[in-house]
Amino acid sequence: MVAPGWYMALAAALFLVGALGLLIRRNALVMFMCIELMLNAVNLTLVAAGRALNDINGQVAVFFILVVAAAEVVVGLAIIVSIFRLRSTASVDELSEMKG
Amino acid sequence: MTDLAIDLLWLVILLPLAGALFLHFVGQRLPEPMAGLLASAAIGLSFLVGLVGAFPFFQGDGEATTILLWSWMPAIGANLELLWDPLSALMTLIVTGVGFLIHVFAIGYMHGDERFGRFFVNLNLFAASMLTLVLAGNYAMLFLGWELVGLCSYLLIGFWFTRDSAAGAAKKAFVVNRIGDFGMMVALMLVFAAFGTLSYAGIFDRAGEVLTTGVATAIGLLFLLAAAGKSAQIPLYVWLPDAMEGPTPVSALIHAATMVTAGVYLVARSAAIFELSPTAQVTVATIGAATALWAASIAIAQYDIKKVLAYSTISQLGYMFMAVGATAYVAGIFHLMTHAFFKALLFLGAGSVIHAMSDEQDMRKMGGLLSKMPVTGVTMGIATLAIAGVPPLAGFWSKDEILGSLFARGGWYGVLWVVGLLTAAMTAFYMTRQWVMVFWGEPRWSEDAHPHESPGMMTLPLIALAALTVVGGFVNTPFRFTLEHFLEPVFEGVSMQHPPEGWGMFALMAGISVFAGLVGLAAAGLAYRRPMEDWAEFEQGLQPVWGWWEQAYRVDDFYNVTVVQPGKKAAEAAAFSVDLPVIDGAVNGVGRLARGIGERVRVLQTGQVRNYAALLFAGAIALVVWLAVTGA
Amino acid sequence: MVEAVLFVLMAVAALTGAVTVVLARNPIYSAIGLLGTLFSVAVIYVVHLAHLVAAVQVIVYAGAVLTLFLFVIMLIGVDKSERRIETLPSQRIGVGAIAILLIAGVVAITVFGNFEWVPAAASVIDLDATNGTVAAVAEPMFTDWVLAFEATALLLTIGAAGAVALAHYRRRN
Amino acid sequence: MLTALVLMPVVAALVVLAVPRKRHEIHLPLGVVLSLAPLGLAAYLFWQFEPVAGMQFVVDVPWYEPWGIGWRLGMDGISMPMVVLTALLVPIALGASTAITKRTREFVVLTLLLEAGMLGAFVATDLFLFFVFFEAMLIPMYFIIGVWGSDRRIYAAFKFFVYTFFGSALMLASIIAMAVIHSSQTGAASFALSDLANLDLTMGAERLLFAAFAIAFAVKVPIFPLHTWLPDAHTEAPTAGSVLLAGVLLKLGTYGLMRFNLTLFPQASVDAVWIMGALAVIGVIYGAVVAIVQPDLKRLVAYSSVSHLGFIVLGIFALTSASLQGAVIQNVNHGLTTGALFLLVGMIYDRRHTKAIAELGGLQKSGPMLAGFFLFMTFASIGLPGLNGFVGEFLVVIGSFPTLPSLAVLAAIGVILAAVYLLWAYQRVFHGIPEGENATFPDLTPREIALLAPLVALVLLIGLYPNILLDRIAPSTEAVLDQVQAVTDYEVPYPGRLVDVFIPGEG
Repeated sequence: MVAPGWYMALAAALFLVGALGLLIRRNALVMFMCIELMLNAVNLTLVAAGRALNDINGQVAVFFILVVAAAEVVVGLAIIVSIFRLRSTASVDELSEMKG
Repeated sequence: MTDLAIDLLWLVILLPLAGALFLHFVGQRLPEPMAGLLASAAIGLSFLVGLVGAFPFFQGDGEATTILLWSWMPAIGANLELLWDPLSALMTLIVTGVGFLIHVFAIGYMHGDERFGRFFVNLNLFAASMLTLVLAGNYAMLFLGWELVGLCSYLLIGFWFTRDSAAGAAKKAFVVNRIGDFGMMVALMLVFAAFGTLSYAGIFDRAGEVLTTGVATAIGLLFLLAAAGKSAQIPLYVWLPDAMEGPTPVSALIHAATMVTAGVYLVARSAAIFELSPTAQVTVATIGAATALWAASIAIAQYDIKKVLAYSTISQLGYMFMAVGATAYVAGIFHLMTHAFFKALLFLGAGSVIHAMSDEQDMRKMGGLLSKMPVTGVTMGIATLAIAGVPPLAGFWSKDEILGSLFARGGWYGVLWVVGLLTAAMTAFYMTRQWVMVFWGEPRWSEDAHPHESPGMMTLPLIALAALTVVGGFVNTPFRFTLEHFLEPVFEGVSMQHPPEGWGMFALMAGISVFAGLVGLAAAGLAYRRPMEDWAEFEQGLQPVWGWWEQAYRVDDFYNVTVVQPGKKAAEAAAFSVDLPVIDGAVNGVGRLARGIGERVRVLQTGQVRNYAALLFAGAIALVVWLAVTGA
Repeated sequence: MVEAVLFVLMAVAALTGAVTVVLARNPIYSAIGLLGTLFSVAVIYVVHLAHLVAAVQVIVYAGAVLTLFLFVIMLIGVDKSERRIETLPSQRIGVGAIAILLIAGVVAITVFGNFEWVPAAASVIDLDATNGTVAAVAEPMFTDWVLAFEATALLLTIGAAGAVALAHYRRRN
Repeated sequence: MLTALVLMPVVAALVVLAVPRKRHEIHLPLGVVLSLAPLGLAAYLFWQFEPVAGMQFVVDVPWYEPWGIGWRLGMDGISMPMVVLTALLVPIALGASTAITKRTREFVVLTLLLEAGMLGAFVATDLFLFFVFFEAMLIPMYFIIGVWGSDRRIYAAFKFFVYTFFGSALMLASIIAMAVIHSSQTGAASFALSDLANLDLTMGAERLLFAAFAIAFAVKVPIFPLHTWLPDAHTEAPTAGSVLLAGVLLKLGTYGLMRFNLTLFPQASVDAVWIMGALAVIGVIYGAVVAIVQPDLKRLVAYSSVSHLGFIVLGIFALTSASLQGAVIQNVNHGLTTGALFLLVGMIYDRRHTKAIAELGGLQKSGPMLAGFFLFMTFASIGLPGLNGFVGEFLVVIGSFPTLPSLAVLAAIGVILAAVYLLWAYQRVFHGIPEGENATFPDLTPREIALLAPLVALVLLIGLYPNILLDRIAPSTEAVLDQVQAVTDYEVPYPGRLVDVFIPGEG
């Protein structure tokens, strides 16, 4: 029987990789995927904790996170597509008109 | 009849005030002499009311009454109330009497001036405020009159305001008076703090047990400062010579007869307070003596006919201060009265000379006018003799009584007596010098000048004043001290200084003072009879001293350098190098600081999404660490 | 025992997927890497008897979201590889530092950590089979969390409408 | 009754708002006529006002019960003079703004709203309500300066608003603190002045609250270091703005000090007598000295206000009968004289379009009437006896001697400086021979004389017969003094109290 701590550790690692990816990569799409990774990591911790505490709500929460993730991806990609049409680049660095 | 007059006493003030208001609103459109006549009638009437009201005091059985008009500032015991006692009665008669004559003279003198009506408004307003001062029943009302008189002198000195020198002189007069008023205000603070009220009734009879000598001295000295401001004594006399910018009747009324005597009246009225502090009395007397000598020396070297009289007034006022300083109150008031007569006469005479010489004031362009202006010449001659102290004229009796009192008091006052004598000689000298330069010797007029005797309207007052100068002296001769008995009730609580008793001493005193007068008289007469060149080099002979005297020891420049310029620089410093940059700067600084911080924070908005992500992440980590550490 | 083996396998798979997502030069490869991670996580859900979640994970996530990603990558053109130069030098250093810090943290926790955060970690209660089924999950969702449920529904509709509005290509002449 | 007084200007504003924008010629006259109504009511209230301590015409309607905020109004000897002054100055100020051409409707509406705010602030006896009116006044004033001012108006308006706002923020904090303390001590929260007056505060709390209130009012008065907004606000404001700003808004600070600082924090006030007195006297001297060299006539009058209000603050914190009465009556006097001076400067500006003293000269020759009025008001402002300035300043100076002797003497110096800067300005502007445009200087029109006449009459009336106001003020100021003496161990030194002042009549 694997202790839930391990699953937590795995989730933490996944989250870490996702975060670093987000900071390093410049392509908007890849950044999105990294965000998905981070969300998955969170889901994993929730499910592991749910099982450890024998509480079903862990899994219910996962659903809500899924919904949010889906909505976020949809809107994000729409934005990227429209920006791409204007700028023909997906690299985040050029898109800095919102400079303070 | 008399108690009716006393009940209607407030008419004395109301009449000239009503005259002033009426002329102000209606008078402008009146044909020329009407306004003058109306004004003179107003002050003449108030003289009559005062005269009738004063009858009981003449018979010696009247007693001081207080007439309450309405309560003004009850919180400090200040009501608009009139105090009618021999002293205020005498002062009222002098002010209204001499004032009336000067009003009449002014009708002639101001002939043709386009602001004729306006002049008489101010003149009547002045009379009203001087009467308020004299009749006041408490120090607050006295202060009311005190400042209103200053206002009227400001208006009248600056009457021909288009002349910058006149405007400047008016401002200077008011500001210097204001410095004196500051002294008065502080004195009144002390009085209120000590007595809890400013009303005479509440002060004089309780002065003894309430005041310590220290406080009394302080009040006395502050009153002296106020009096110095108003009566042009040593520190604050600089405004009077400049006040000659005003029309001559103004100089006669305000700067000779009435306003400048307010200081003497103040000291006399507050005798009960001065009684408690010998030091204050000595200071008053010393300041008086110093001023007398100082002004007399300057007067000797003046060429402007009015300047000589101005410095002479300052000198004579010094005499009065010597008298009241030596507690010879009656002698001081007596000299005040006689001085009002002959100094007003001198000024009006000078006015008629100037009028005749079409506004020429430099004596070096006059001479030999006696033949052209006999009445003016004779009347001014009488006045000159009077002021020089030649017996039987008024000046002799009053000045002799002062000198006698000083001598009798002995000690330091003896020194002042010597100064008094010296000043008497100098007075005789410069007055005779003036008379001789103007009326005697060969004429030195410029071609277009054609002097003629002034019209009746002007010479009549001269004659009247000359008569008063001759008769005035007998009011208080050592044989029948009528004025003494007249003023008795006012000063009964206070010790008074009298000249030495007995015939022998009187003869000795009179002899010495007359001798001093004659010496001065003769010297000036001999020196200035000869043609101009002779006495010109006589004056050069005394050159270093003569130069100082002529420029009045350059006191004005001294004040300018020590007070006016630094004051202006301090003001400019305060306004332009402190107020604007420092305080205003501090306020704007706060604004700039906020913008500065905003500037720096803006750098963080790089527009790079990944920076924001990094910041976000760093924040998250910090939060987690903090939670872990605090074990929340 | 099987669970341990499965856990190790799945962990390795997930991590390699994650790393490929981050380091792949070509977005397609990172998409595939993400797919790998998703599947391995789904397996773990099954291990945790969270069958519904696993199913949804695979269908919604892998199916819908990932295909959407691939679709957009294709639309944008796969050969848009990023230029190698790093525009924000400071970014790299910063991230490197954070990375080291975090790894150290995770390692420290797993090795020393006694998981006092997870109170009942020690005793692993055996979930009964029905737990992960649809009914067990649905029951709390429609009772306690109904408000959240409706909110997410609203969120989705707005997301959809928004996406259409954003991407609508008005033919400008 | 008081509610009607406060709401009347608001109704008037609405009526003026109803008038269409393009009918310029109607707005101003209508505004003046409508503002006469509050004046009439204020005069009636003045006539009805009995000279006795305590609040009269009290209105007490609960507004928001849980926090104890009520529509509480009341008027006593300290606020009554200010209400009458406000009601008087507004029609005069409106009457004097014929030079305003753009957006006259908004101008009249804003002025009327300003009047409502001012009246409200003076009669509010509920701290929260007072704060509402205190802030409500700022907005119209900001626009009046900001929109209709002269060249640097935006800067001046902004500075004025933020400066005062900063002060009042402090006050709001302390008002709320008071309410909270009150609720903790007595269960129910309340903002009523009467309730908050008998709170027992710890020494530290009382000092802190006193300081907060004092700073808020010091900005308004203004007291020495916080005065730099005044010259800018005055120079840039239009005539009506300056008249109301100087005539009424500044007095709110002194009124506030008296109404709130003295009654709510007696012990702290007694301790602060020296500090506030010293600041006041610095204000007197500094204001006067700086005024001497001001190149601009309006700035000169503005700095003179700083100097005159220093007297009022000295009077308040000297805590004697005479000085308190002097302070209250000087509030009114300063309103009249400085209001009139600003009117006159406005009239000069309307004719010559310049406020710089250097460009003016010899106006007495070409405009004797205006010169006459200006001289009259200059002397009233200097404090010439017989006019109103003297009554106030003399009472303050003489009254504050028993408690603050050295400060009273220093304040008396202000009297000299006042003469210096005002007369020097008068000489440069009016004396001498007019040349160039000064020569063709048109004299006063009957309209302008009609505006100045009531002020001149009042100045003379208060100068010669101040009892018409002093009788009504005295009971209230005595009440304040009694309250201070009752609560603290402060003993007013000997001649300070009215009762032991020697009245000759009764011996």
